[in-house]
Amino acid sequence: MTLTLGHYLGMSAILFAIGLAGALTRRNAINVLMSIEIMFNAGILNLIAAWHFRYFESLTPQLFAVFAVTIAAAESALGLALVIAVYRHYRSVNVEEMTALRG
Amino acid sequence: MTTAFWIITIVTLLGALLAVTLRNLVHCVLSLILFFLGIAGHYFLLRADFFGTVQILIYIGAVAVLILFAIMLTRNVTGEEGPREILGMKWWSGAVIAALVAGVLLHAVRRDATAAVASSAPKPLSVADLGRALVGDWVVPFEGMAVLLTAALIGAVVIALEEVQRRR
Amino acid sequence: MSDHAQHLQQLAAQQWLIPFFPLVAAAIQSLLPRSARRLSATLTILAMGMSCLLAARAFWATLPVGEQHDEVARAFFNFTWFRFGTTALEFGFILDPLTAGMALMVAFVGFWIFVNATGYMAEDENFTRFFCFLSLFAASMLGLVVANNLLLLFMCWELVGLCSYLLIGFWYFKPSAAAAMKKAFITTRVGDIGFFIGILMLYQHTGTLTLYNAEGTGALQQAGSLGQLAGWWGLSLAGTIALMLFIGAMGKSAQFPLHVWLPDAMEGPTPVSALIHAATMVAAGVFMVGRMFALFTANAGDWVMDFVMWIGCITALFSATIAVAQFDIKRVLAYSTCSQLGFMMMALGAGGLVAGQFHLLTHAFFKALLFLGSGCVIIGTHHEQDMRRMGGLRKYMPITFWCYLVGMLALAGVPPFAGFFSKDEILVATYHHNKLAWVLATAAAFLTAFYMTRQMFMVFGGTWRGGQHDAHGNETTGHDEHHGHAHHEPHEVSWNMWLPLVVLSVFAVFMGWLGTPWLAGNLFHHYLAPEMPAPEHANIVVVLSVVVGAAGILLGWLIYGRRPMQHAAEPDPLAGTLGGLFTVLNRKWYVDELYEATIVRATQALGTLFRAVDKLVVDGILHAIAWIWWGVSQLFRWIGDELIINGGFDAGCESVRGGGRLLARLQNGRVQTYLRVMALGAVVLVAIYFFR
Amino acid sequence: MEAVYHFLRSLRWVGDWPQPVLWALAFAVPIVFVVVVFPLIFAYTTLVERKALGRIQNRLGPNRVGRWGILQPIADGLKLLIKEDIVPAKADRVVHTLAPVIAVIPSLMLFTVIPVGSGLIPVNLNIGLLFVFAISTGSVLALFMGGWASRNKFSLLGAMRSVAQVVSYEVPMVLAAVVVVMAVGSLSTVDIAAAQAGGWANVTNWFVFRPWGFVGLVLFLMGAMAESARTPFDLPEAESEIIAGYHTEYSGFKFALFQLGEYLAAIAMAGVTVTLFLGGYNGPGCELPVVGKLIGMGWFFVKLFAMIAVIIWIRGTWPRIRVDQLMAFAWKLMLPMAIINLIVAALYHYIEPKLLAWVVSAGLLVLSWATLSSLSAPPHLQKRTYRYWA
Amino acid sequence: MNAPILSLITFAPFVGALVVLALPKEADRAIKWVALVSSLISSVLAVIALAQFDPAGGLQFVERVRWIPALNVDYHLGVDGLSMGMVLLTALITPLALLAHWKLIEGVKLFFVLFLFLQVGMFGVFTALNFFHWFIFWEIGLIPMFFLIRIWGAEERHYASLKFFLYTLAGSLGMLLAFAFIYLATENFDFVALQQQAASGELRRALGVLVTDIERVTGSEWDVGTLLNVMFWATFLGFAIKVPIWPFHTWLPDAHTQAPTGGSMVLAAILLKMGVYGFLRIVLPIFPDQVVANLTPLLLLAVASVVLGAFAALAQNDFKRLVAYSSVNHMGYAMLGIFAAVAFAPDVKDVVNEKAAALNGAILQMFNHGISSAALFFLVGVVYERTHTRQLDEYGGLRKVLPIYAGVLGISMFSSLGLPGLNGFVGEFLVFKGAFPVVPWAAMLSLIGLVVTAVFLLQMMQKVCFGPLNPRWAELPDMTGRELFIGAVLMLFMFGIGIYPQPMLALSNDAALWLIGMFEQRPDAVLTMVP
Repeated sequence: MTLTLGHYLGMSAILFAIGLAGALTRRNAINVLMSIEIMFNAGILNLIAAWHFRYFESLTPQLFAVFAVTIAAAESALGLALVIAVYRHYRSVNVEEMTALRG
Repeated sequence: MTTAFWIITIVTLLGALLAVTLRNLVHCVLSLILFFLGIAGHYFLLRADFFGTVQILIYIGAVAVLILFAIMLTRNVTGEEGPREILGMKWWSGAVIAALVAGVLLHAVRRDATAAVASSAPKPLSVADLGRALVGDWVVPFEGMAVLLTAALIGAVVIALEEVQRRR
Repeated sequence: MSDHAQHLQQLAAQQWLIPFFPLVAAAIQSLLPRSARRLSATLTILAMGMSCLLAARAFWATLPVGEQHDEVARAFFNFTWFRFGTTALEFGFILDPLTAGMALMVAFVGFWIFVNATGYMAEDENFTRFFCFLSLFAASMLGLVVANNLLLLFMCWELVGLCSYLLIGFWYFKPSAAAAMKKAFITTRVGDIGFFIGILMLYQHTGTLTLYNAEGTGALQQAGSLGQLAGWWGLSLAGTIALMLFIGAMGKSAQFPLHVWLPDAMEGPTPVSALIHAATMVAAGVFMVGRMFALFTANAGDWVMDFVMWIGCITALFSATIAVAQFDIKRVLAYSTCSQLGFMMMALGAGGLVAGQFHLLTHAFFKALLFLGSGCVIIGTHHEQDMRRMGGLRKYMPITFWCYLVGMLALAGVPPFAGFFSKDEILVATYHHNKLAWVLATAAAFLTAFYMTRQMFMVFGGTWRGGQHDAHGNETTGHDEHHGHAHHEPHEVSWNMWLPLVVLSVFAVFMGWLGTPWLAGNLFHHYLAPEMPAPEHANIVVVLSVVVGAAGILLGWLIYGRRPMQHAAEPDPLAGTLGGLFTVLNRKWYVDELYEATIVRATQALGTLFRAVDKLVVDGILHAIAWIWWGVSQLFRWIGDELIINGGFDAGCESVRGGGRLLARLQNGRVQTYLRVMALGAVVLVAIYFFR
Repeated sequence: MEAVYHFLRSLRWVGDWPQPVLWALAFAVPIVFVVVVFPLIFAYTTLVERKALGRIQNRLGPNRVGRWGILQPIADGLKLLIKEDIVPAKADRVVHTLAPVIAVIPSLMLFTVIPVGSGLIPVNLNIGLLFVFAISTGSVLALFMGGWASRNKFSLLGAMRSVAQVVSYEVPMVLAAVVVVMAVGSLSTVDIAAAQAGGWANVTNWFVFRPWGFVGLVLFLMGAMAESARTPFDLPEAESEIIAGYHTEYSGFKFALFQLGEYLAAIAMAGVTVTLFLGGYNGPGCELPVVGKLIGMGWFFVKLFAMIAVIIWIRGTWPRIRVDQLMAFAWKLMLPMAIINLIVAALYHYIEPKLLAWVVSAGLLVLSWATLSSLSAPPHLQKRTYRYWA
Repeated sequence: MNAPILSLITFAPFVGALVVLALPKEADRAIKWVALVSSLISSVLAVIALAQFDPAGGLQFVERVRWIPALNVDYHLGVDGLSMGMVLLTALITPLALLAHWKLIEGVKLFFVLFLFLQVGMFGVFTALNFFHWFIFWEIGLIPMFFLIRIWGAEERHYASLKFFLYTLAGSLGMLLAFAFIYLATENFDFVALQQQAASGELRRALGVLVTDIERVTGSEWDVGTLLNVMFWATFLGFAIKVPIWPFHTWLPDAHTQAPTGGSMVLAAILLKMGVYGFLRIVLPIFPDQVVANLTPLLLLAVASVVLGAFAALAQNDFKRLVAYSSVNHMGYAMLGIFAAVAFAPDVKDVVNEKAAALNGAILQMFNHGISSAALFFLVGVVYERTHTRQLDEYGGLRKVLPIYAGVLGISMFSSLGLPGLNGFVGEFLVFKGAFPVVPWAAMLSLIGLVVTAVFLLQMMQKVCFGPLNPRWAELPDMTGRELFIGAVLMLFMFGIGIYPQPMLALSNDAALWLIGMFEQRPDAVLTMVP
């Protein structure tokens, strides 16, 4: 069967879901960040797939992807830095315990 | 072409799943790296080799290492985590929601006509015109990215550094 | 104007000099430090001497010798004090026989009293202050005498009251002295209110207070017209004013209802008593009545003259009775002054202006003599004032004894002495006026003679009873004189104390002849009030008075002279005979207690009442208002805030808080919850998008 | 790889085989070349290194095995193959075994983009240089996995240090390479190499002769040596401090693989240096039509060996530097130098008379090097203070 | 000198206050000297003004500046016979009060600033001719006094200062309301203008117009007569509290007992006079008919304050309360004088001079009481500083220890008693001379007050100076040079006015005649209203 954008979209949807599941269920902050990283990649994959299948003549998706990747990288860097800082303060990275900003 | 797609998809999905479900944190990271490789593979498959390399360079090179560092710094050297620590309190609700989202997205994909487009083997994009575009009409977001990255750099340093000063 | 009148006018213009000298002396002394004793004494005496000379000069000019012997020599000098509205208030000085005589008497007697005072106060540390007050007193007395304006007279009148206040309270550390000075001032002040009303009425109706002025519009000159106008209580206007003025005089001259302060005034040093409470101040009342005599006699129909007479008579008799039962040497003399003043007032009341004034003059001399004598006795016996602990002083103090004897005889009315003639004149005047008053007066004369002899014998007769505690052991008043040497013998006083005695006794003897009708038809009458008809003579009165005087002396000798008291603790022989009455008399008919119980207690009560009114009623109302105000605000707070606003508001808040709490549970700080909610939200949106 | 494919098609007796077969063959040739040639070079590099170190330290290197110790590498290889492969008890078996594999793969992959000759490049990626850097990060991963998996404090610490070192030096290295990319305008290694052709005997055009080129070379070389933990920067395996760093717990074949990976990385980096700065296969006579390719390949290998010699030479002479000096040197000296170099290179391109440009850029670079070194150099090497002495 | 001398006088202390504010807190000496100098400047200016003051000239040194055009309010200053005396009194007493606090230690800066503000307020009140800024100064006078009592007062100062403040404030509110009505009716606040309008009946007509408007708007039934009456009583209340007149006087004893020496000196000497001056300047000219109509109750109140004040004083055992009540008593005389001056008594011979005597007497009484009460309060302060007690019973025989003090106290006491030869007598005599023919019953009753005044003052004298020496005070230091100087200055005035009051009377005579004249030729219509 020929490869269609649908495949990629489906695949990235599944990846996204897995990432979301990870983010929601895992207790360890780093796991959560990893899951978020997965969701990010699913998104960017989508972009490139879209570029590849429909909009290959324009540069925008690629550029968009570049920017997305940069942001993802920056976000994860900061996320981890935060986790480290929180860890120093809380002595644990268990997401459920980080409830200081409670309402 | 499609078989490569499926192999790589399986690898990616496996990586993602393992990353989410493994108990040992470091194993999760490694499976994550596998996942990243899978994604890079997809990029190469989609003829976006620049992105492939970028994916490898950034994710595997930087992010994965970063996560490993994070793990090391959070004293969880062994990476061991009991079942109790792995899953959150109401983990099942998370899984259900994820499934729901997946269902909705897949449904959307299925309904979307454009999704049926087949691959059209576009010529690989040259990095040069990407570069020219970046500093051409996309210079503002580019500079924005520069600022974002510097800010992130400084932020990360400050957050991490702060602890050192206080301890002394 | 004849040159004599011009001379008189010139003298009148210089009348103000007489009070001026003592005033200056007083001013200087008030600034002197305590140590300048000698300087202040000389200053005072010099000043008094000067004013005495001036008074004599003025007196000489008014003597009815030479060609104008028949009309009254009167000259006055008026000047404006201050202007208000369109009119002005004038002050003035007058020179006429009454003023001249009085001024000379005051100056002369004052002079000698000052001399005595230097001795009496020798060892007192506030010497300068004493003499300052004395000269201030002299100045104000002389001012009073020479005043031609009723207001100036009133001002000096009050100043004199002030000086008596200061002098009575000279030994202020004695509580009794402090109380006495206050009492004196307040009682005289009560009298002065009447005086003040009189002045106001006079001012209102005559438009001026100047007694005599060139245009003849002076207050006294309008007395006649005032007589016609209707006043209060059935009296003519002049009568009412006269009555009011007399009330002032009663206060000052210690007449019956207002006499209480005089005996207590004895707290002051004896020269003070002599000067103020014998010779001058108390006489001011009589002088003032004499001065305003025109008002008193303006309307024959007024009963004011009788009123004066009766007051005088009652005072005379009443105080004479008290004097009999007194033990303190000075209190006896004080009451005798009271009764003599009663006599003078009675004389004036009876129309005998001349008799009254003459008695005033003579009384001044011999009463001053007696007081100074008692002063010498007190100093001699080292501040012993209780007669029961004296006795036998004849041997120790011969000069004092003889002068005292002269004074006593003059007072008792023994013929050759001054007292006899002046008292006789009064009795005659009273006899013509009102027989009953005359009888009472004679009785008073008898009592006077009696208590004077009693005093003579108790003080000078018998043996020295000093140094023993008297019957009931209470410590006598005055200095704490137990200087350790209880049995110290009394001694004669120094020269500067007994010399004035001698001088005064000389006058006490010869003064009488001036006013006697027998010698050239009462020279004094001719001098003072030539225009008034000389009283026809009543020999029976004279004879009776001599008999009465002799009887008094005899009775005194009988009781006290024959068997003089041996021991201080012995009861007074008279007490035995009179029994309860004696103590009543001794206790001054309980008048003080009466006043205390009534008026003083009443004022205090009123005071507390009005203070209570202030505190409770007014403040009460105030606090009530404040409380109501607070209550209203509370009410509003309670209804307004509690029920409506707070209630409604709280309910509202509650619901909001409830919602808030619900949401808060969602906001539990766990990142994953947020993520779940977001995801759900997205799903729902997309579902909507699809299945819309 | 296309060139090989075309070459094969041009061979008569092979040319007409079915296209997939040819295609596969075309694939196979470079792979075999890479997998065979460079490991061999590795083997002998170890030998040469030990001999050269010996000479430098005035002693003979291994000369027992074979004529001049020629067979020493094979002996070592055999020894390692036979030795018992110990896996620490608590080690994480999977990761422990996987680590050496991952160490080797990236090193090998590096060679795919190095143009051995003109047209002779296993895979001509137009983002070649980027691929190099991407892959080199892979080695970082291996280090870490090795260190962590062996559950040994020292190895973990060693791994951490080496990772930190690699990451810190990667940045200046990339920037140094970027200078070349900027000059050439393309990421592909083939273009870079081609750009250095020409000039007098194909030499003067090498980038190394340009001021920014020379500085680039020095920085890139230092970066590369840090990358593969060579001498001045071989802190991770510093015997005196933490035994053998991340591969302490490895023995036998896994250790060999690690060594292989390390050395291959070093060689690959040398190759890249050659391509970037020393004109790759360019050399006198390489432009000749057919034989030029061979001459080019020859020049390439000559330069490669020269670079390896330099590396070994440096290993012999330079002392090991301390961790903080290491870090400071990277961030305070190399990074700013690289950036300045970048700027100067840009300046160089815009100044018209090349000679003037050369002089100006040279002056600037010398000046900046002087200031930076004076700034970052520690005031003076403090005497070591020992705690117990205080 | 045509310079705006009145404004200079009023605001010289204000400038002084600012300078003091600028000084550092610790520079006690500097603060005190600056305050004293600035206060003295205004005094000197007042004396200069006096030198040029021509008594017969009616309003002098008039300054009129457009201030708030919208409200038709202008800054209108002027001095005539009535207020000149008061300006002099303020100029004399305030420096002395400042001098009395020369040895103050705590809170020096604030104290002197407040005092200078107080002086500004006082000058303002006496020189103002426009209700607007008159009222402002009236309140300015209040506030520093409140703080003086509250901070430097004795034990229950809070109660006293609050009571003082609220009481006076409440009173002045009524007055403010009345003037609001007047403003609504006549569109202007100026006393002079209002006085003319009141005299010509124009004020009544304008109020009539206002009433009709109000009726039209609110539909309620209003009557001009009652409105005027209510306004009169409201203004009366404002001033009655300040004077104080009998029922409204309870704040005075409390305020005095708690106020510091200088404060109570100024309070008694000047603040009370503001009330009486208020009658002269505002109530009489603007509500002539109402005053005449309600004369009997007014007289009754005046007599009440004389008699009841005296009796209440008799029963006091606190030195300062006694003197405070004596102030109530003396102010009663002044009010008696004023009301007598406006009473309607056609049958009295030469009534104009009688009334002139009464009014002059009242004005002189204000001045005299200022002098004698300031002296008495100062002396109370002197003894309080030494013995820290104000209970009369605890004193005794101080004369032995403090001879000079006893002398000064004696003279001040007699001056306040009204002994002839001192200033008190002249004022009282004139008041009684004027009041007696015009309102005999009131004068007679007040005479009782005269006696009782003598009684309680002598009682005080006896308790304090005479009698046995209380051993506790055996070694009290006598009056210092500074204190004696203050006493001497006041005594100088006592003797001066006592002996030759002509200059003082000349000052107020013409103004008094003018005021009386205004009442004499009332149009007959009004006269019929007399009950």
